[in-house]
This record gives sequence, structure tokens and C-alpha cells, in this order.
Amino acid sequence: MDWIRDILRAVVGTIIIFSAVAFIAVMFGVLLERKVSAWMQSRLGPKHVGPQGLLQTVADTIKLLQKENIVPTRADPIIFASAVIIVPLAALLDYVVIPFGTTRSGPLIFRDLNIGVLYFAATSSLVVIGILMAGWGSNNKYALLGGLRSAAQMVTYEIPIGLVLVTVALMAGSLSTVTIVNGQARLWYIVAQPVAFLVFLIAATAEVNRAPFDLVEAESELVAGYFSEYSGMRFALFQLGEYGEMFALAAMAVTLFLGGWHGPVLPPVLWFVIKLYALIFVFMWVRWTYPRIRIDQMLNFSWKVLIPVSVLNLIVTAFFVVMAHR
Amino acid sequence: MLLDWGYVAIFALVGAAMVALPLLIIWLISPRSDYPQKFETYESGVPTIGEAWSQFHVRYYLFSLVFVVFDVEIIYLYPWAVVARSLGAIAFWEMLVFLTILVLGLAYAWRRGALEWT
Amino acid sequence: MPGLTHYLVVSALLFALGLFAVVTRRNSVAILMGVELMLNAANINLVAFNKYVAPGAMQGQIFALIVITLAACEAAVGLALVLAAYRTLETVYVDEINLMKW
Amino acid sequence: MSGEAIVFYLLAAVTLASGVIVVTSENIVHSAAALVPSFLGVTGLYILLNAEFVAGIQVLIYAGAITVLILFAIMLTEGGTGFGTRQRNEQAAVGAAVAAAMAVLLIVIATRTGWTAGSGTLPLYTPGVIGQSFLRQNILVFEGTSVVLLISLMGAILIARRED
Repeated sequence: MDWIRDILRAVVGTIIIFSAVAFIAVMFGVLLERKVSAWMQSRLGPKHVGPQGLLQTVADTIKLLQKENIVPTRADPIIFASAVIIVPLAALLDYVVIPFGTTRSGPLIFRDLNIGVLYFAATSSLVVIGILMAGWGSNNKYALLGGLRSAAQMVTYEIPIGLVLVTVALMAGSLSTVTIVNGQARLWYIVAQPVAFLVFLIAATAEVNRAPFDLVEAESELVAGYFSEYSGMRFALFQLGEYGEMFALAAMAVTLFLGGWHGPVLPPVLWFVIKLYALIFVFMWVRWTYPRIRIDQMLNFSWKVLIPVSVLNLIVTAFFVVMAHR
Repeated sequence: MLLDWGYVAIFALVGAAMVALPLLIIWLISPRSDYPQKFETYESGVPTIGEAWSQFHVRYYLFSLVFVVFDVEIIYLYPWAVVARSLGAIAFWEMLVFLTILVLGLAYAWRRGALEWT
Repeated sequence: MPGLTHYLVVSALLFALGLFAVVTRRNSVAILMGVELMLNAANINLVAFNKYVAPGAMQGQIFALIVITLAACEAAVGLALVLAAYRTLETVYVDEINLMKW
Repeated sequence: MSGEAIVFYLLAAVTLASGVIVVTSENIVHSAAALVPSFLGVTGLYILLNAEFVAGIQVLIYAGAITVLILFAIMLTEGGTGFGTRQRNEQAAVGAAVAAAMAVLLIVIATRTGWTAGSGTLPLYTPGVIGQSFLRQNILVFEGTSVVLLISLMGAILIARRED
């Protein structure tokens, strides 16, 4: 019975990826964020729960599980409830096309789709819908304003990300992520495409609403942006969505520019994880270093700097790829 | 190919179930309160005034408008990127024409001030 | 196995739903949503015919892409018109936009 | 019933059920939100029809861009304030009859016509095949699209911008 085996494999794979993202990436990521910020500000950070505070996020999650289940009476119940599913799900769907490593029997990936990077762009664009629904469904002024700003920011930075994805696809001649990684066996694309890498990193920071692009959930003016009204476990699910999306974009950056699993001596999966956490560290470093920018600066930066630069970069890349081939 | 997408469909379904699981758990175990103020909309601690569902400024629309057009532009670049190498120089020139026309669009939007947050 | 007719029936039903929205809705944004449903129905037809009637050619899928593009343009321009009408007439309900009617 | 048939009926049910919500909901934001599952259902149908590239584009453009545009437009106009307002005009019954007649007509045509099954095998529609087709046979369409996009961008900015 082939199809039963396939279904079982898919279900088990999904559960593994989801648990890995939830526990290793998100829970550990939140802890790391607090430790890194503490380190940058000469503090100690969480220290009491578990050895060196390792279990702090676990304790926080258990606490959030026991919180009262509050849906504001003025909120729109259906939209309010579906947003909390859509945002983390759309973020986690990205992981389908990310190759984590390679084994003797082939690359370690949930499914190597023909349209890999296009799939990635499509699923991450679904997050915007969830955010708009969260903002509108809460019927809270801060949430709605934050949701609209988030949506404007995310759609604006989707364009440079799309252009960078096309540039890398052009280098590799394929949309499949495994082919892209295989194309970097000898030389990582970051060497040939430093500009594209920089654009991707900046746009990814904006895409996950992190400082310096965190004006959409600026605590001092908008409380928590689009998820102001979400408390308890719902809040945790939005955190899952946000950190899940950050790790997905970092993993995509590793896949596109840093050679994915390629590296000497160490096993491939370990290389992937090392590169992933190095990029995550860069995200955190940036977050705790730079001040927040204004919304007009944020939009101007994408439309008047990133997009022209990435279009130009694409044209130059196309010129070299096509001419070098002759 | 259908098998690939079957996997993706199962990923989405199982994933939705796993995301919904914590919501089921809190529905079962979380304490309830019938304290009406807790269900008020948050507005910095003062009583909520009016609905949040009001009208917003048109500038949000202008940005999403330019976004949609560029997003559509990029979908044509994906298939081009895959075959550009094998088609050679002609692919480059065709794409240059395509991109130039769209850069004109960006320039127009810039010039008309659609990219200004006024 | 679902055949061509199955897809055509689904698309016919979707088209009828869109048509219903277009002829009965008062809100112009809802009318545009109906138009989007109708375009989707047309696209299902194009792709289905591509698979079952002319598998060798690929015009069906290419044309579906073109239709998606035009749908995006239509939505952008259409919604811009709605906003312009709302600005001058302060309504989005098509039966209240009657400046040209007497 | 084969697996493909089950999936087909499920997708058709999702598409049509959310389509019904889109056209009947009294709350315009609910209509817009219901567009998303409807578009995703159509995406599933494309995949069943071996059109995965078109399916990816459908999610990216319809679910990810057009729905956002529609939600923005709703929030810039009536937003949620139009709850009390009547959403359908006086001819709802006539409209329903027309739509039903249209559906019946289309279904009769679809089932009564003897569609000639085409010759040739369906190639795997990878992005590469689509790209070849765009850059070779359909080059005029390809370049024409960019002009259409440019014109609609200019037109929409011209219309939507506040003249002051």
C-alpha cells in the first residue's frame, strides 16, 4: 500500500518540522534574543529557570497556557480567531522547500518542488492577509493602525525579496531550492551576489517587522501593533509566526547565498544550523543596535533605494550570465 | 508532481491542526472570568471610545497599488530566469525591454509623488 | 477520475456566483470581488481545456497567466475608481452614484 | 472513488462554499476574507490540472496581492462602518434567477457538447517550459503585458491620487 506509506511519511515529516521549528527555532530563539540583548546591554538576562536560564521560555509557555482565554466582546469573533491560525501556519508552510542538509539517499528536504522559490514567495505573502485580519478583527485602534502599517511594510519589502529570488534563480537556472544549493558546491552565491545578499537581509528584517523596521509594532506608540488584543496562548502563536518567519527567511538566505548545507569536515546538517544561527545572530545584533526609523523613511528606502538597486543588479547579473554562457 | 503537492497538502492540514491544538488546550484548561472589564477593548486604560473600524488615508492604497503592479511584473521574471541561460542573448534583450517599461512605471510613480508619505 | 466536464461544472457554478454578486451587490468593492470570482472561473476553464482538449499546446496556461495579470490591473484601476468616487460622492454604493443619471 | 476524485470534490466544495460566503455575506470584510479560501481552492484545482506554475502565481497574485488591495480599499472607504447598510439591491431575486439560469445554461453546454479529446501527451509544465513559450512563441504577449501594466499603473495613480 504505497499511498498509506506516503501519507504516514508526510504526517511524520510535518510533525518533525513543526516540533523542530516550535521548540528548537522559536523557543530557543526567544531565549537567545533575550540573552543576546542582555549581553549587548551588559546585563545577565534570564538566569534562574534551568541551567543558565535555558528553560525560561518553556516556563513562559506553560504560564501562557494557564492564562485566561480572553476574546474582546467588540472584536469580530470569526476573523479574530482565523487570524491566529493563518499567521503561524503561513510562516511554517515556508519550511516545505528549505533543504536542511543532505544524506546518502538524497537531500534532507520535506519536498523539493519544481517551483521552490516561487512557492516560498507565495506562502510568505499569505502572512499579510493574516496580519490585516488580526488588525481588523480586534476592533482596536492600535491593532488596526498597526495591521495597516505592517501590511504596507510587508508588501513593500516583498518586491525586493522577489527580485532577489529571481536573481538567484537566474544564477542557478532553476527555481528548485535543491538545485540552487547544488549550484553553490564550489562557490557560494554571496561571492558573486553581495548586493543581492544585502538587499535580501535588509528586506527580510523589514518583512518580519524587526528593528530598525519595527515601527509597525512600536511599543511606545502602538502597544504591540496588530496583535495588541491577543493574550495568553494566542499571543504565543503570533510569536511562533513571527519567529518562525524570521527563521524561515534566514534559512532561505542560507539556501540562496551561503551554500546551504555545503561546508568542509562537519556533517551537512550541522553546517546548515551553524550558518542559520549566525544569520539569526546578525538579525539580533541589528535589532539591538539601530534605532527605529519613521514610516516615510521605511517606504522611501524600499521604493527609492532597494528596488532600483535590485533591478539594476538583476540586469547586470542577466548580462553576465547570458554573455558568459556564449 | 501530484505526489509533491499531496505532501504539501498534508503538511498544510496537519500543520493547521497542530497550530489549532494549543487553542483547543486553552479552551479546555484555561480559567474563565466573568469580569466584564476584562473583555473590553484595550485603549491605554481609558474607556474605549467608538469603533476602531473607521476610514483610513488613501496613501496606503497608493503603495499597495504600486506593489501589485510590481508583484505581477516579477511573476514574468521567474520563468524567464529559468531559461535565460539556454536562450542566450535574445533573452537578455527581451527582458531589458520588459524591465525598462516597468522602470518607466516606477519613475512615473516617483515623479507623481505616489511614493511620498504625505 | 474527474474529467473535463467536472471542471467545467465547477467553473460554471463559480461564474454564476460571481455574476450574482455583480448584478445584486450595492457595494462597488463587492462587485469587484464578484468580477474576480468570474475571472477565476474563466481561468479554471482555460487550464482544464489545456489539459483535456489540447494537451500538446500550452496556450491555455499562458492565457491563464495573462488573465491573472489583467485581473490584477483591473483590481488596481477599479478600486482606484471606487476610491475616487468615494472621495467626491462619499458613497461606495453604486445605486447612490447617480450623478450622470436623470 | 479514486483519491484524485475525493480531492477534486473537496477542493470544489471549498471553492464554492467560500464563494457563496463571498457573495452573500452582509459584512464586506467577511466577504473579502472568504475570497482567500476560494482562491486557494482554485489553486488546488490548478494543481490537479498539472498547472503548478499557474497555481503558484494564483497564490502569489490573487491571495497575496489582490486580496490585500481589496482589504485596503475596504478600509479606506466604508470599512466596518457600513454594517447597517443594505448590501443588496432590490433586484436580488431577479439577479438570483439570472445567475441560476446562467449556471444551468453553462452546465448544459458543458455536458452536452462532445469535447474532442486532444491528441498528444501533456508535457510537464515546469517553469522552464513556460519561459520557453513566453520568450519564443508568445513574445509579443510578454512584452505587451508590460505595457498594459505600465498603463494601468499610471491610470490608477492618476485616478486614486488626491488632486490638491
